[in-house]
Amino acid sequence: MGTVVTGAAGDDVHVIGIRLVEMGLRHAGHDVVSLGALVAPAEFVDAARESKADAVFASSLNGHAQFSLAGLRDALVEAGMGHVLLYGGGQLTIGRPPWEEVVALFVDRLGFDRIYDSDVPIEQVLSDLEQDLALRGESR
Amino acid sequence: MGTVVTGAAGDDVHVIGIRLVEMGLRHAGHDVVSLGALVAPAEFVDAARESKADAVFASSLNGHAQFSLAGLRDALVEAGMGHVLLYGGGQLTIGRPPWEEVVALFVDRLGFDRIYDSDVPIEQVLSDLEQDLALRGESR
Amino acid sequence: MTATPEGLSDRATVLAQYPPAAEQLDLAEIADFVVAEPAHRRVAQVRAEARRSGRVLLEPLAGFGGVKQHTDALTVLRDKGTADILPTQVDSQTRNLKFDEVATMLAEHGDGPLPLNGYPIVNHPLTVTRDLVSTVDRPIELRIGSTDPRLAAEMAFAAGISSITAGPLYYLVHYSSAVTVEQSVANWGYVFSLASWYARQGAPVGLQVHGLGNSTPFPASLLGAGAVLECLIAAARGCRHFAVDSRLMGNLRQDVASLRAIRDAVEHYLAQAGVDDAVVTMVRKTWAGRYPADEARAFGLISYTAVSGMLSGADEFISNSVQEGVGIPDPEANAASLRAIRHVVDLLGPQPELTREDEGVEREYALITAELHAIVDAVLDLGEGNPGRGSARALELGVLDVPFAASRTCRGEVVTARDSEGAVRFVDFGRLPIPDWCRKFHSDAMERRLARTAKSVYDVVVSDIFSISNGPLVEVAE
Amino acid sequence: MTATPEGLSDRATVLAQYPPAAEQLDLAEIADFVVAEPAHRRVAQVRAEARRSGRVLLEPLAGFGGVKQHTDALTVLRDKGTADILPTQVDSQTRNLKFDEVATMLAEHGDGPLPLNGYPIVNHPLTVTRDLVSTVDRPIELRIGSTDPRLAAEMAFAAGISSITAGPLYYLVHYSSAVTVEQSVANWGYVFSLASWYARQGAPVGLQVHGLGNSTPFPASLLGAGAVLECLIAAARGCRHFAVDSRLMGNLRQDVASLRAIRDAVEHYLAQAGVDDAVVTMVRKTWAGRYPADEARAFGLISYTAVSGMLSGADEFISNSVQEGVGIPDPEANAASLRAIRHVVDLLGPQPELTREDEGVEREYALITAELHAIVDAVLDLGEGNPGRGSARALELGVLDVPFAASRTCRGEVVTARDSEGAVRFVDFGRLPIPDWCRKFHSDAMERRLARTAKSVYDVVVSDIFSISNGPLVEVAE
Ligand code: B12
Ligand code: B12
Repeated sequence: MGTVVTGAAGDDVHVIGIRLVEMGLRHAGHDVVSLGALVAPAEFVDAARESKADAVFASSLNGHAQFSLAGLRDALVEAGMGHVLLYGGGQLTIGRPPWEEVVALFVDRLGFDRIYDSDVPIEQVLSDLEQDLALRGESR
Repeated sequence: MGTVVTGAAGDDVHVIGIRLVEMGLRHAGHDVVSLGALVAPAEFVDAARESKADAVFASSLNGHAQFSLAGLRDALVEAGMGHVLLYGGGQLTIGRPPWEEVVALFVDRLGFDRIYDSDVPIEQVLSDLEQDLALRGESR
Repeated sequence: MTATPEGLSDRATVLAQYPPAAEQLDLAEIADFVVAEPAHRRVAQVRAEARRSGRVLLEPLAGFGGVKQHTDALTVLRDKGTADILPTQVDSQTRNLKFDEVATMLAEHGDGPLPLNGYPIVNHPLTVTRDLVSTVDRPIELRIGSTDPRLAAEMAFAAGISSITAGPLYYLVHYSSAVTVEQSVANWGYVFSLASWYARQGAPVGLQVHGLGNSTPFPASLLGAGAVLECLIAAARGCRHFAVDSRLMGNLRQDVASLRAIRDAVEHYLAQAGVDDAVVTMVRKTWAGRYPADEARAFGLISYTAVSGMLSGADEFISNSVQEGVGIPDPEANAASLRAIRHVVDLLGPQPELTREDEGVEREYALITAELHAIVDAVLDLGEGNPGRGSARALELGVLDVPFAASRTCRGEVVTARDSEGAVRFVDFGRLPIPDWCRKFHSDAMERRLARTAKSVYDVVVSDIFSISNGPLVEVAE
Repeated sequence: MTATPEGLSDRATVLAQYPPAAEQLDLAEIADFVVAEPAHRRVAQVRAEARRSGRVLLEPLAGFGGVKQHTDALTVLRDKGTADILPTQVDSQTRNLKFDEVATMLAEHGDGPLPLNGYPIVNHPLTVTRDLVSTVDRPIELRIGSTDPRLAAEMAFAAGISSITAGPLYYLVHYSSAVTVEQSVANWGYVFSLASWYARQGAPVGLQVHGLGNSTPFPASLLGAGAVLECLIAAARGCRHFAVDSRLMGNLRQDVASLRAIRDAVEHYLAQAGVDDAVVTMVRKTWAGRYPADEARAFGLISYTAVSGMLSGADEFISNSVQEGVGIPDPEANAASLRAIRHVVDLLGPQPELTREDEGVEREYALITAELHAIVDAVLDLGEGNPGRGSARALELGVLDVPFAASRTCRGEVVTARDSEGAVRFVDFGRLPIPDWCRKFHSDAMERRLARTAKSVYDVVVSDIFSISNGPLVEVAE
């Protein structure tokens, strides 16, 4: 079980989805540091450092994700938290472009470990996290 | 005021529209010879001859108009009733092609005097008929 | 071939209508085939089960000439339309028994799309239609607007198509011109006997009963009277599976009452005829008259139908598409129309129907029931208990009558319109045996409507035919 | 400039937020301008008149950054959407007072489309927005999810935009994180005083009051308590035109009761506060939570909303588009969505609402009313009659509480779900002062639901958030 920092990024107030994810995380036995709405990159980083988090779950629905999540991985690296798992979800784009494009942007370029479409079942996220945490445990 | 033969042409059973037109014709003082549904060209011609009709109103909605109304003008001419006004209405085509095409087919090629879209107000038909009848009256 | 089964003494004549079809119709082989058909493809069974479980069924309308085109369309409706029952609408040539013309067309076009407005069930080989049935793997209903559907029914049932729209009065009145009631009842009687033969083999065939409704504001009592009579005619030949139409007319309370009243009346008269093993399910058909040319408005209209049906306790919807006002719908749009309805069905699924405690519903129910019974009783009297004979006499005398009929058997003296709440009312009762208190109710309601408008009765009658398509159920700026 | 009007003592501070805007805001000039604006563009007037005449109003949601793009969108919604009131949604930058950033963007993009999610009302010149108003020539409502809408309101009203979505509690709870109740109430108080100033000039500004609802299954009592409190806060500053939201939650009877109960409660508490000249109209907002990604299903959903609103006696619909589940809708799809609703409105227009004689409606009405009064009375007690102060204390203590709030002022202890008929129920009352008999009702209803499913409460709560979007209001295969 790990510690996860959660929040809706940047100027985003859509919190319902990430709160459901939080409920799922707690249910599965993880510790959750919930930052709520309108979370700036620095706040994610600070909370991750303070809580010695294993993962940061950043949510974005309002279409601004590519701006509001842009510096997050770098900021984590700078703060010496480069190893933290970074997951993104919600509606990461305006409209619904092909999923490969979304992955290319957020995973390949912005350094997310995993991103999710809004149709993802929470169980899927939980099992991915478990796997990733296990892998990290082994590799450390 | 004139005598009008009405009917739904060929294999068409859609009679509601033409019955409304009949109601309008009677209301305006015309005599109506109503043939109802499934009327073959010969039936139109016979009725027109017998009633010394001024006009034939042929309706078609089921998309077969271009077949079921094809020989009507010629049959009228052959029967010595070439002078009869020939109006068509309903949904003369399958789908909704540009109106010019419909006119080209039914007026230019099949010899209709006037054809109408299904949105036509009955008043419009009545006033057109009155005008056409008046013109014929003068020219005879 | 086995001995001619009960009620099918005309079979040789029917088969002679098109020998190439007849050759494929061996009752012994058919009996083996249909019993082996899986139950989930039997319309009657699926309807009965849905009624028990509460699942609401959807059926679209569709029919294409070419086998591939038709199969593809049904596949889209199945996969993208959440359709529970699939339709196979028959083309006009087949309905008019012009099998040779169809054969010529088939010879010319081969496998491609055909210039036919439906599936030529008699001309396509039996094996081809059997393949269709097993490929789409859903219960299929034959939809056939005809007064002589006998050979088509033979071919359809033998292929595993397990239900048919029926029809002795409905198709006579709205799809024929010079045919007599007796002819139509006899032809349909043949189909009903054929359906019973299948039931005896263990593969019951369903009937989707239309009633008398047309595509203008139509009184539910008259609609239901037709349905009762058609059910009685079919039941006398042994049919037991009735999916009865109660079509949308627009006023919610009246439409809720209508479905209930018709269901109760059909059950009442079947019981009175000694039939105690019938399965009656109720269909709400979407508005059957002129549609908005605008798809968005049509979405509103069919979704409204779905709400009305769910609040009525409908077991099934049979739906036009949102392209109805424009032309033959493409299968994708047809499927989308079903999904809109499905969404409403889903939302209202767990919610109880509108109760009769609603004053308006209660009043309409009483009115419809009284009128319907008065009409049916009068028809049965005229036929001395025989519903077919009674209907023939009744149409002649105007005891049954329909406005805007295609058939010359109808007097066409009845006139209808909407009252100020959009409920359908009689403006002229013609010779219908409507009880006095009901007459007064209709007249009073229409008086109130007319008092509010400067229009003539004629203009009101005309404009009400367009109202559902235009939007305002009762014109606002009167 | 004239002396600072009542309630606007902070005006200098507000204007200092963005001097280039402030320069254009001369109250004397504005007074002349707005009085000369034609009445048919005044939202408050149009709403009051519609309530009298029975015409049901439609308003879509839309907001684009560029003037031309926004004007074009509103024109489409006007001409093709039958919209009576047009929206102008403000972008996020403006809501967060980042006017300099917007200025940079405007300088870069000129007249073209802007990468903003709404219309930057503060940055576009006053004359430009005035042109917009006169070009579209319809009443316009500013839609602004912000806890500091002061300068935006100044610019909007001065341009002839005659209504604003309000907000002191709603926008605090759902659109902010660290803002205090006091701040939000004070900022919105300024807007209400400004609106009253306009009323005194003879050009009343309307308020579209949200209440507390969120985008999950949300209890109508809590929604309505928020609306009452927001109306009281605004009324204390002199506002008199309230279009109050009663949003769709899915269960028809509950939604019918909800609209009535909220209307009655708002009128009751306004009267109790001595306000006897208010105009209260009721809005049914379409479902505000997750939408189906499928437009066809979304057509079903919004059409269902229209039926529910009409049966509730709604005066107006504010509607999401059928593309809500996908992304920012294009204006054509937005207009089509309105036409679907309009068609339903047309059909149900002449039909009476669902009467309270319906047992289910009656029961829900009593329940909502009792809970709503209990909550509002407790809040007013905490504020010693001051609804703003009371709300602040109440949120702190959990006497007002909302699940899934964005704001940290909410305790978030309340949990809700659906009962087996899809009606919204409390699963956890948190610290809400809900009367005992109501608690028992909710608990019993949820017990019945949970008895029918193998799921945990947690799973039920989660799945109910998705149910309207998926279809089945209550999951079927439990
Ligand atoms: C509810 C809602 C709101 C509410 C939000 C309330 C709140 N405080 O949470 C309100 C009304 C406040 C709102 C406001 C706005 N909204 Co909004 N809103 C929605 C709506 C209808 C549903 C969102 C929702 O709650 N879904 C339900 C939850 C449970 O699902 P979810 O969020 O997708 O989360 C699930 C998964 O995605 C996943 N998940 C989510 N986050 C994460 C993160 C991680 C790490 C992981 C692993 C998984 C995960 O888990 C969840 C559980 O399954 C959507 C449309 C839609 N989708 O139907 C629009 C939508 C998201 N909103 C939109 C917009 C534009 C706005 C506004 C800017 C509108 C405006 N101009 O005023 C404002 C401003 C918001 C802001 N500043 O951020 C747009 C976004 C456009 C785009 N992306 O292309 C949408 C798509 C609507 C539209 N079609 O225009 N909105
Ligand atoms: C009601 C209806 C039926 C009823 C007809 C009842 C009856 N006996 O009249 C029934 C259910 C029987 C029926 C059957 C069929 N129908 Co149909 N039907 C309709 C529907 C819904 C409305 C037609 C109507 O009554 N409109 C109301 C009247 C008042 O309007 P109107 O007819 O247009 O008439 C007005 C004007 O056009 C004008 N007018 C009409 N005729 C004339 C003539 C003259 C000379 C003048 C001056 C004016 C004029 O005046 C009238 C008053 O304003 C339309 C779809 C739609 N439009 O919404 C489909 C429609 C016409 N039907 C169609 C089809 C295909 C059929 C079937 C073949 C379906 C099938 N496969 O089973 C069958 C068979 C019919 C046959 N053999 O002819 C198609 C036609 C396709 C096309 N043209 O592209 C349509 C468009 C539906 C669709 N989208 O597929 N149908």
